[in-house]
Amino acid sequence: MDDDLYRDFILEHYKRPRNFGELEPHDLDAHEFNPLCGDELGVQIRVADERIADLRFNGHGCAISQAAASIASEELIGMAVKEAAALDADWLLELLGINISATRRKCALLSLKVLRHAITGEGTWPQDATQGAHPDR
Amino acid sequence: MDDDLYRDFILEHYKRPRNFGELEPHDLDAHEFNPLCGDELGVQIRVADERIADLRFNGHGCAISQAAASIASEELIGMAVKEAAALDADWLLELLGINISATRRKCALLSLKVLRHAITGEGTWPQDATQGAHPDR
Amino acid sequence: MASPNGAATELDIRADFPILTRTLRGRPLVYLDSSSTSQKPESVLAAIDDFYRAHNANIHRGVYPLALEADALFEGARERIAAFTGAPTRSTVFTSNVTAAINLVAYSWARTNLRAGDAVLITEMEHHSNIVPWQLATQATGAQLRYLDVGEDGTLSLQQLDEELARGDVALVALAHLSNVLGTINPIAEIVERAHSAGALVLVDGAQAVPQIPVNVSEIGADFYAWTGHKALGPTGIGVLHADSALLEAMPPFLAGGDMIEAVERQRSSWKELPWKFEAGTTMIAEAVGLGAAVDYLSALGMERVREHERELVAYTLTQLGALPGVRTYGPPSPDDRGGVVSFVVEGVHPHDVAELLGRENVCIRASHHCAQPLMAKLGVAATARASFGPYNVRSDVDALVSAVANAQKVFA
Amino acid sequence: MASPNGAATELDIRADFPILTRTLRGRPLVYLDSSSTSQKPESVLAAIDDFYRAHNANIHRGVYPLALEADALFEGARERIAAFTGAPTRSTVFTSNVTAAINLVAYSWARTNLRAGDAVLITEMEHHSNIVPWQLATQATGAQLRYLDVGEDGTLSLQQLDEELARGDVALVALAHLSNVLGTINPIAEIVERAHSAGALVLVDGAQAVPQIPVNVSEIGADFYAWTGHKALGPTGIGVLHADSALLEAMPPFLAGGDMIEAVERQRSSWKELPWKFEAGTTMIAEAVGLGAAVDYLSALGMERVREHERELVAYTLTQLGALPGVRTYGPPSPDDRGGVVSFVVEGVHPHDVAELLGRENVCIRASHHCAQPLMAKLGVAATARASFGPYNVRSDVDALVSAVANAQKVFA
Ligand SMILES: Cc1ncc(COP(=O)(O)O)c(C=O)c1O
Ligand SMILES: Cc1ncc(COP(=O)(O)O)c(C=O)c1O
Repeated sequence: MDDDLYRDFILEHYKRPRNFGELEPHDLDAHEFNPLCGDELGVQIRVADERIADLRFNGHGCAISQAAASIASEELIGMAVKEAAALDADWLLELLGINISATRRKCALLSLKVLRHAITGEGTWPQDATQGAHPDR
Repeated sequence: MDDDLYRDFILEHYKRPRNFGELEPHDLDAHEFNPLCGDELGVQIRVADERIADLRFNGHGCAISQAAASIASEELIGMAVKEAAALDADWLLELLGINISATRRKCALLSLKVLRHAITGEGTWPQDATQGAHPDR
Repeated sequence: MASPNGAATELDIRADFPILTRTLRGRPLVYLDSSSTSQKPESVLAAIDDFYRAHNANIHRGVYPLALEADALFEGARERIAAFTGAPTRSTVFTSNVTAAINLVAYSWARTNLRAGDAVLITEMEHHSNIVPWQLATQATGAQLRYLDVGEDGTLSLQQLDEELARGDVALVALAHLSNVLGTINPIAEIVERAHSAGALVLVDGAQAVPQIPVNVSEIGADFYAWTGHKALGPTGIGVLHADSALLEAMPPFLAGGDMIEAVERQRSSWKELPWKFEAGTTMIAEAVGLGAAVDYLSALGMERVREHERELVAYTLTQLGALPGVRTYGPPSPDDRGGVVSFVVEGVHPHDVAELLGRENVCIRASHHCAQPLMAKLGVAATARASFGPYNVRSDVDALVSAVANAQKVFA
Repeated sequence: MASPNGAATELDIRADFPILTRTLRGRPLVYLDSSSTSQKPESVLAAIDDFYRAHNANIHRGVYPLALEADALFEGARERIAAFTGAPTRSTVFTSNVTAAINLVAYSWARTNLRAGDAVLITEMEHHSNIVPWQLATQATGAQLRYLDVGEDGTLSLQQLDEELARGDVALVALAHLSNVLGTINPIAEIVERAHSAGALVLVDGAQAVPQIPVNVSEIGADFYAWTGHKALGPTGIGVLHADSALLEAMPPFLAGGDMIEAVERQRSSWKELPWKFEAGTTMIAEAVGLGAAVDYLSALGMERVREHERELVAYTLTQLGALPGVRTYGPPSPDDRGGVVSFVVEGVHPHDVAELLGRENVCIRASHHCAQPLMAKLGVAATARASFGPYNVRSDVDALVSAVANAQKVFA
């Protein structure tokens, strides 16, 4: 389980994140912090036919937060905006396929938080991350 | 040691306190509380030749506070005002000649506090009582 | 008065409380001051000790294993504590005691919401901790502070409540769930309903209720419900504020600093989500873990049983103490209407002297104004003696009390 | 950098700290997060446990023997705690942590004394607990909040201090004695003197200083000196505010309620003498007893020795960690000018990932903004990794740190 977190898949996305940068023009955007470490993540989205036509993340963070954004971005492009707004923590955690401690979960879920913020105007943590800390969950 | 506190001498002063009541006219007066139990003690003093010509305590309280006031009153009448203002905790505790726990010491020293207040205009606890609680002192 | 047939509910738990084995010159400890602070079961001591011995780290911050354990123990305790009182975890805030919890509301809510022309309505049976914060908050805002009377039988009048509410200016009703002097159990859900109908918020001081009777904060429906750990078999240094989460969201922070922020810039900051927005700095971690063990212990006992046990002890006390000539007890006559608290005075013997003489027999009661001077003024006394119970008390404790009071009377005869 | 010949001062005290025997998959605990919270010696655990087990009662109230014991233990602890930092007992107030102590001043002193046109001067190296209270207090009063810069070498400039003071509007200077990120030991007595000459008060955040270096509050002469128990080998849930007693006398109470009053009438109250005027409700009794045991332990060790021990550990860490390619450390270059804290970054590896990978080797460091975001902004990073020491650390802990950092670099290579 331990080597999960830093396996090649994650490190590869960390070092060469997909869909990072600026997207001009864009229709939706948002910016969020991880209060644990001050990491920042922004997102810019272009919408067409109620779908995410294109998307870029930007900011800086740890391997988990950067890789999560990168991996998520590949799934998000092409998704219906409505569907994207409803994505939950489990979706992202399954996508990453790694075991993440409660504290670090915020790192992973920051991308989902900023996505929600961009779409709904409100940056709430996906349920899981606000539940305090449960190392064994 | 235990029976000290409620020996006949104290109980006798409690039941028949000396110099209790009102003194009209008077030159000095004050009123104080014991924050522990809400007991109140007032004093009225008549001064002549810079001495306490007469004095009355009034109020209500426990055996210790009432007896202490009563016993002190007998010593105070006739004393130079200046001397009375300088009386310290030890003076009163010796006068009582009993062992008093730190918490109850406030009961005994209330009479000294109100006396100081009447003479100096400031009701400070005699040093000993503000020193927190030392049952073994 | 109630049937003295209490043996059926006598709880067999004294061995769980290490302090009860302490003696004074051969006399066993008769601890009758639980309303002041409760004794702690072994499981609470063990939880605190184990935390420091095996899991101690700061919370919400570390990514190393020890820190994850501390996080889980701390936030896990919060979940169990919230569940114990039927409250949502997210709006369950830790403070240093119930006094601090009430002050949180008096600063953060009252000072930003009260206006001249508003009133805060409290009662004559409040503890100073539920009086003085409102004196200061009303003085700061120009609002009025008014009191509901306590009747001859130690209860409040719902009619007077309605009259006060009908004046239309009451912004907040703040009152004790269970009086620490009279024992009165106030009809709290009823009061909340009436206050809410009149547009007033309600703060309940549950310091005495949570340890003594089953309390379900969600059913009561008060906007703020506060209580304190050390009276509920838990450690000192921790209190709990349950609150309506929409209110908490809208309120500005109270104590500010580390851990309650989302981001700090040079001139401004933003706040963390609930409940952490109201917990500044390193919070009472081991204390939360200890209080978690305390509510586990109480849950296992069952609060219904605790309540029944104390009801019977009070019934027995009222009968036995009441049989002594010259002893007067206060509060509602029926043990059904009151918690495990009996205040009394002994004719001709000041409460201090009663307590001092009882202390020599290792019978521990409190003699004081019980931090309720307005109530003392109403009762026309400066202080009373008070015996109060925890789940560990037994009938022989009451017997020791009664015999010691009789002895005190002899000294002063 | 300093001589690595540290063996002479290695303190032989690890056996006093039960948690140090904990292992993770066979690996010993390498605890390097003492600036976040310290571990506790057996004597502190024993003092807390013994209090609950044998002396537990509420304080300042009871006249029975148990209550007198609790009083003596609590107020006795206050005396020893005050003596440990060279402060008068009477103006030594207990709060729930240093954050609460700073908030006490920010509410009770600042909100009644600051005016539009006044300034509060803090520094770029402050912890959020010494920033956010001043943001809120200056916003509430219309005063200004200004910052002293942190230089390249991690120190403050006394010249800039003088310039700021010369503007004539500084009412309060609030700053850390010892930085929790850079380790910088500020020339605090010098700063107090200059501030006082300019008519400004000084609040010192001694959270990191008291556990690490000899501190004599009377010699420093600050108007307010605050620190926190859990970082000084003591329990969570307790902090300390030493203050000028004339100031405390003049300040209105902060938290209001039981125990801090002299008398309560229906509409107004009067306050107890110092220090109790600022301690509302049942205070952190067992915590004070535990902190009393902690300062006894530190006194017995000798703070000069603790200081020397940590100085040598820092010297060794700076040398060893600095020798790794791609590792950058922050703060004053000489260990003489800094406490037992070393912040660092590893090129290409985010601090979170460093801490996570170290955690797998049971090496406990913190990766975070360390509640000092304005300082992070100044340093141009979002976070750093930080190793910090307690008296129980040894050189092999540093070796484990350095080897684990090298391993982390390999993962990200
Ligand atoms: C310099 C400094 N000030 C204040 C604090 C806050 O301490 P506490 O969380 O105990 O209130 C800390 C510790 O986190 C600190 O290092
Ligand atoms: C009804 C009531 N409210 C408030 C308090 C204050 O509790 P604490 O001292 O824990 O803040 C008490 C206990 O003294 C109480 O009985």
